[in-house]
Amino acid sequence: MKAKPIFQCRDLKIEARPWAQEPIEIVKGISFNVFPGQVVALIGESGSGKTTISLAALGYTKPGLHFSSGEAILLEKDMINLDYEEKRLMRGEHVAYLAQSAAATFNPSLTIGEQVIESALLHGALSKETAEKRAIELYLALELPQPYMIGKLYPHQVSGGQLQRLMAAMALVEKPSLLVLDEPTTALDVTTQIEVLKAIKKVIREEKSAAIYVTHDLSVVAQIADHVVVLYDGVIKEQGTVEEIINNPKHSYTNKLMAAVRPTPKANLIEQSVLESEHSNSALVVKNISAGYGGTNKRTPTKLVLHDVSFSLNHGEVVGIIGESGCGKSTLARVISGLLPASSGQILLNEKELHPSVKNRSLNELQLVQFIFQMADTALNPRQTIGEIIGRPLTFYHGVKGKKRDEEVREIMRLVELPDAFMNRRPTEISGGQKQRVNLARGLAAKPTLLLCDEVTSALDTIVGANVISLLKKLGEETGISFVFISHDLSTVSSFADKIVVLYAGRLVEQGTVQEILSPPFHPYTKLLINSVPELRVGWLEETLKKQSTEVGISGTVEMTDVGCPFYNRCHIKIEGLCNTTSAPLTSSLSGHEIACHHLDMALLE
Amino acid sequence: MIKNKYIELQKTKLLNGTIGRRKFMMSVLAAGVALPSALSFANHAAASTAKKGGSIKTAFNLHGPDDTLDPCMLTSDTDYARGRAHYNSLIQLSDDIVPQPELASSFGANADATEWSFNIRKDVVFHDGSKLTADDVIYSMRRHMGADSTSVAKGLFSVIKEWKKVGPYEVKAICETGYSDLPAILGEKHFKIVKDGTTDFINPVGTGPYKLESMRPGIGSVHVRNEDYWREGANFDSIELFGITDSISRVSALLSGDADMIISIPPNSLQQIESTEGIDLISTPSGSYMGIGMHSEKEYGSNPDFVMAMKLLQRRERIVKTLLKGHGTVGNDNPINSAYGVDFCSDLPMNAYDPDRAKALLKKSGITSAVMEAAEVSPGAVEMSLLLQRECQKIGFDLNVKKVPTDGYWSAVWQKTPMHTTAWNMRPTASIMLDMAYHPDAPWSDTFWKDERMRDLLNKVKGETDPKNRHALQCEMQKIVTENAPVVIPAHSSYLDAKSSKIHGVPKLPLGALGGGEWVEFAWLES
Amino acid sequence: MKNELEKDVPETDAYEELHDVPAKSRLRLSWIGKFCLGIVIFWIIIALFGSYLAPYHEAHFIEEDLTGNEFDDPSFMSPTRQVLLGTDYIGRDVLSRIMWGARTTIGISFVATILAYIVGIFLGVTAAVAGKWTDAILSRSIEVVLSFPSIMLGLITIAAFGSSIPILIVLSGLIYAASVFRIARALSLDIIVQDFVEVTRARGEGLWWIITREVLPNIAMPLATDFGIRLIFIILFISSLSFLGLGVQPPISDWGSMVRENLQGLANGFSGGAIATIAPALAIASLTIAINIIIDDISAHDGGSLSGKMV
Amino acid sequence: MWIMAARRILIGIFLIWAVSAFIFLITQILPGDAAELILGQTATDASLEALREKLGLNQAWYTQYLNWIYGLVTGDLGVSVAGGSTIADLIKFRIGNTLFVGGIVAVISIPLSLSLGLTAAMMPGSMIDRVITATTLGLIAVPDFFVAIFLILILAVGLGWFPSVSYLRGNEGFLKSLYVLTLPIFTLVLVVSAQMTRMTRAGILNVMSSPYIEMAILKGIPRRTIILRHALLNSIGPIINVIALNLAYLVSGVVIMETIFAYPGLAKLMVDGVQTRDIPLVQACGMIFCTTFVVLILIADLATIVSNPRLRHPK
Repeated sequence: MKAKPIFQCRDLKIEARPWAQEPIEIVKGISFNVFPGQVVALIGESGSGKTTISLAALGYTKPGLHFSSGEAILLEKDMINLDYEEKRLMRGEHVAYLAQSAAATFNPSLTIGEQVIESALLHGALSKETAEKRAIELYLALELPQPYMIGKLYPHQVSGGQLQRLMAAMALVEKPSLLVLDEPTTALDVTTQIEVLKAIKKVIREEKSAAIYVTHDLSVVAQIADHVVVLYDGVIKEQGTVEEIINNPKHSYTNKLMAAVRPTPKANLIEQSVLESEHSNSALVVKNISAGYGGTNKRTPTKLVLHDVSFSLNHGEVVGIIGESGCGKSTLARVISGLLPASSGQILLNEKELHPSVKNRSLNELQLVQFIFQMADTALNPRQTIGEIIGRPLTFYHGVKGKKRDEEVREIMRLVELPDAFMNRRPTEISGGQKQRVNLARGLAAKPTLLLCDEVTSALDTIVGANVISLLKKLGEETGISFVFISHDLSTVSSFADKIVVLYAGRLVEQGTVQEILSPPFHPYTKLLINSVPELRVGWLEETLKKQSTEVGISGTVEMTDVGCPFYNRCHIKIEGLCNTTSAPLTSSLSGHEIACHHLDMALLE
Repeated sequence: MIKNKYIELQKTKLLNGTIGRRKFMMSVLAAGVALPSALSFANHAAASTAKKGGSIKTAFNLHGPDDTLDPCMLTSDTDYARGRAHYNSLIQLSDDIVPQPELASSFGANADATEWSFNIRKDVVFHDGSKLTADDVIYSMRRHMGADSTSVAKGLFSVIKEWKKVGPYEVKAICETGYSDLPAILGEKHFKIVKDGTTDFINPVGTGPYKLESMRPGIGSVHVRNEDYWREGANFDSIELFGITDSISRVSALLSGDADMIISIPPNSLQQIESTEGIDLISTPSGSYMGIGMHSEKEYGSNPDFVMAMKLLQRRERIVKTLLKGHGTVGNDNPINSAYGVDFCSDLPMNAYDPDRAKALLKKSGITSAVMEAAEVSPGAVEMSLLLQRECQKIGFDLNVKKVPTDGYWSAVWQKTPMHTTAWNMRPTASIMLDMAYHPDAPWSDTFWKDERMRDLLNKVKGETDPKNRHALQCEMQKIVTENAPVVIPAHSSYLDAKSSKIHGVPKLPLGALGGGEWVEFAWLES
Repeated sequence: MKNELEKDVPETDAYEELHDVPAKSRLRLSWIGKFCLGIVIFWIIIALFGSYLAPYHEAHFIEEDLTGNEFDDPSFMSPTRQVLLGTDYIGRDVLSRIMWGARTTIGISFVATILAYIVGIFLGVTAAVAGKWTDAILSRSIEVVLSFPSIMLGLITIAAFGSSIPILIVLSGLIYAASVFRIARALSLDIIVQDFVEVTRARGEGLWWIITREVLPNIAMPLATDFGIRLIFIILFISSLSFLGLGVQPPISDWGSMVRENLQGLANGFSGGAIATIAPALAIASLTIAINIIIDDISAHDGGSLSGKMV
Repeated sequence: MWIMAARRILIGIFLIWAVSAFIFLITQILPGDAAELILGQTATDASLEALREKLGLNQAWYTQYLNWIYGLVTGDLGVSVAGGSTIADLIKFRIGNTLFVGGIVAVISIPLSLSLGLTAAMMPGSMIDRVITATTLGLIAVPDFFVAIFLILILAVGLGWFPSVSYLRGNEGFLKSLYVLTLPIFTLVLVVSAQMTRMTRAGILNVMSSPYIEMAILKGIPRRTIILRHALLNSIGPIINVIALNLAYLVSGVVIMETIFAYPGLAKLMVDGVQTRDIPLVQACGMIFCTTFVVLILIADLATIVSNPRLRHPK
């Protein structure tokens, strides 16, 4: 690896110059190299400056930020001090950028094909025909469906995962020597994440280009990176080969990062916190719920999302609802909270039936169920102070006002580990994790018996997410509140929930205690989910891809079939003629562990 | 033949200028003698050097969808000019408002002027070739009479009982009382002769000096010379009449040559016109006036102290100098002024500006504040009210001036509110003017002011033919109006028009813009 | 590759969570912005105290010069020590009328804009929040009002009710309430779909709480910047009405009608009183341009634009 | 996409009906009536009654409304109460003039403002941008009649290059009428382009902060293509909307220009109609203005729907 490095970053400093105020240094002297064929991972939490540094390779800074000193040499050219025209020629041809959310970076008014070959044509590197041929080659390499036709579609006509891979194709058309990937898989489901990682790794190897991979997820780093740079607050805490960093990290911050990565869901690893519920009746019962969107002619919505889902939850228990995006888990939460009235089925809270729509529920019923939203940024009104946000439920439900209310608010804030000083701050003035705590505190202020948490940790960094989960556990024990915890991340759910419900295409495929779910017999989809969670060891990706069950599962996409088992097209043990014709029966074991599959035999055990 | 010698005597006095034209005509008229038509054009001496040819564009101030060629419905100066171009009347008024023969070759009245007979010219042809006969005249005149007539000038014929056809070319008008002013009235713009039976006035037939080429209401009309016109008038090949409502644009149009003549110039753009060579100002002193009317049965008009105070607060010279830029004459609250010539009683005492006496009168009147409506009924009318308001402010009296739009003014505000602005165009004779506005039961009285003395004076003057007596009656009437009528008349304004210097021969008849519309037939273009 | 360790940084255990959102920079106006703010404040002072500061009463006719002898024609006099900006078409002091006029012009437009905002926001937010049918009815009827040319609407209302200051205020207020309605509705629709409104709905909050505490505070800022533009449109609308003789009626002075009354002065050239129409026109222009620049400064400031990155 | 378009057209038709009711309503509040206006000073009760009868002004209001609607549908716009000629003739010539001027102004000002707006957006803060913003600001800030009079005094009265008054008899050739109309066209182009340039610049700038523009920069796309392709395509909606609003202004809002240039357009006809209480004329003009506005906005909405691929190709 003694060849000359493609990209050298020497003592790079970048600062923010807010309007007529003192400049604030964001990147404080960074040096690292990227050698041909090498993937260098920049890892660190949000605010560590990893994205800003990666953009230096293109000589670009986000609005408001400016290079203050240092060099970013790409193929012997210092990208920082080139003038705009020279930078423009380098970009696209020698270095390409893949943004985090592909949906936002594709121009909604142009076809995908046009945008993919656009920079190649404008740089005059390729003629129109060769560029199109090149693009189709890349679509095939990235295993995109209908490679010859996808170029003619518009961005809103393809899924998130496909867009991510199309962006990779767009970057690779001109065979750049350096790829800059900014958290390409963070917003994706576990299964789609493997697809994208596989495709990117293959393409980098085949095109012999180097890459800078920016992420906050160590397990992903373990699969894709050769060299790792650990960043905190604009400074390199530690850097080295991926084996050194993963297997024996030296710096305390790297250890902290490692600890925050939850162990992959293995049945025996988790001590089973069996909680004997004192009173026999269940906190929440969901019976044969079906719901959907669109006009409701004769009460059946035009687009049905949930099909006949039932489960129950005892007091103080936590039920985890898991499934890929689009499987209807958020819809289920909205049905329970009454925001989306179910078209059929019932919801019982403390044995009393709740009216489907929130409009006709009594104040008391509303108070008992609180909904915690995923994106804390949009769930808190930017114009109200934290004190007002948390205090409102107290006044609304319990009529608490004035001094007494402030007192109770401070108490709740202590409960969620927020400093009292935050009382009169606005949501825009605190960090992501703190916002989620305020979100939680608002729910608690109503003193509910049931908290619906919809993906509360997916938008947070690893460490911050881990802290929020431990907080939820503490709250559960202290207040006896029961939780419905919705997430697409199996490892988070299995570390926190008592029971798990697995949804696929709006149907219940498996439910049971965490112990039962994580140990055979598995429903094939549950097995696929478990296998798709990346482990914190190098080479896990190659191993998993070799396993036949995961391989098949990844390539298919979720299809809404009315007849037969919805997982039919991605199941590696599907029975032709049966699985695709009749819907899978729900068999339940003595302890209530249910699996919806035609196989009742050993096939589910391996 | 005493009458002929009498006429010869008067004619010699006329020629050597001892008596004005007017006096001559009145005296001859009184003698009930039909006048030979040749005499009528003595004052258009310049007519003989007129050149034919060329076409001109004249811009008026008002036009709109209500532009019409129906003589009964003519309302704006644009309408009057079109009427003058397209039709003829029985009588025509010369510059000093003396009735002259037009379609009526000769006319005369009986002793007490209750019957007037008119002989119609025999050589007149309509534009469509048909000959003019008495039937056309009778039909045209009857359109202004009767309950369901919608003619705007119906009031002027209220005294006439009937129009009778005497012969194929002779008609007679029979009136209830003596009507010495009938010839002058027939010179008014509305009494045009149309073809017998015409009802559709979109493309009517007339006898006038120009034929209608095209007419678009609210836009403009084009008239071409009527080659077989019964007298030699009509000097232009064609004339184009259209409206430019905005006064500044109208003036700019003249200066930039888009219009050859324009009417009704606002006083404050005189400087621009006088400073441009190739453009002549036409300022025609006239009897029209602007003033303030106070309803005699309402609180202000019925209080003589208040009325006199208002008269004493008028800055009459200031109004003429600043608002009319000198193009007008100081008014003495008398509707009649020097433009009426001999009828004007010039020796009446002037209601001069006397703020102290006005203040005392206002205190005596017991009225502490007043409200008046002001509309731009004639140039400077609103500013005159503002001047009055300022004067009242100076002596501590609160006069609130409410400006109201001119459209709908004559129906919604005039004659209805206690105190408002008013304006009158000049009438052919002083007695018509007084009869219309100050007769006790005149329908158009500004103030419904009732004075019995006026009633019998007006009746007397109608029948009076002796000039000296007429003058005495006029003076008495004007004295009564000046002292008692609840009307304030600070100034009489002249007609302000402008033309390019290449146009000559514009008559001076003070009854309307551009010589009362007479330019149509007599003006000519220097090639 | 040696494993480089950071030596100088002390080993701290608690890594306090970093703050990803760049520090919000306080609102600062460029020097042009400050200058324009000065102009606006100047005019507001004149609007409030103009009538006391003005050398003459707005309706006072300048009749004699300082030494007492009368002018023969005091109209369109060019500026002298006695009349700093000359006199208007019938001899009133232009400077005093501008100072008195400031109160009318700015006063009317300001009150009308506030009226437009109260009506516009109330209807706009209700349309956005109250649901499909009310939204359809309100939007359609507002579109009907918008489709009628505003000058004609003004003409007909004034012809019907006469032209007094309250009528001018209500007229321009309601006409421009239609466009405020559209903006307020669009802004509210964006807020309604936000999660924090969804949460209040899940909690069972009433419509009144959602409008006053959730929607209004969030649409206040964008509406504030729009307020300036609306004010300018109303000032120009009233001066157009004045052009047709329907605006503010004499003797009250107002910039729009002053430009109209003295337009003839422009034709007479500088010696002939052109200043009498240019001065009020400059007054209108200075106020509207100043407000415009301040708004551009504010809106350009809070939206970070990429176009700077292409240079 | 077609359902959305069809729905939008239906709304448009409903609007046109609603507008007719609105116009009929507000023309009823005009005090006094044509008869009073015509007879004016010389009106007496008897003659007023006779004229009202003749003009059919004293029928019940709903019969008047139904006759009017029936007339509208069958194209018979009725007879001008004041002048007696049919409204159709009155309008025919004038609508030709308004569309003639409006058309030319649009043809000049739309490309002009788009290019000015684009150049200003392309180089924000540059000299050109500052000049364009300053001039457009200046033109918007001053009442339009001031601009008009200013131009007349310089170009017509001062230099005498163009006629200050656009009086057309209708039979002049294209070039002659173009020459006669130079001043009103020049003023309107200035006034209308100022608005559209500012809106185009604002429309593009606010699209400029979206992520796909940042991606285009990072892909090394030249600045011109970024603006013309990426930014313009996405800001088509607001730009088309402002063009529609300005075209509507060119038809109904230019009453002041028509007064100053004594130019026989439709707007001035309506003003005269109101002043002579010629209700059928006012109603007819009102309908034309409102229908033009509704149709223009409809076209703008349809264009935005078509230009947005998300609606053109639903998922």
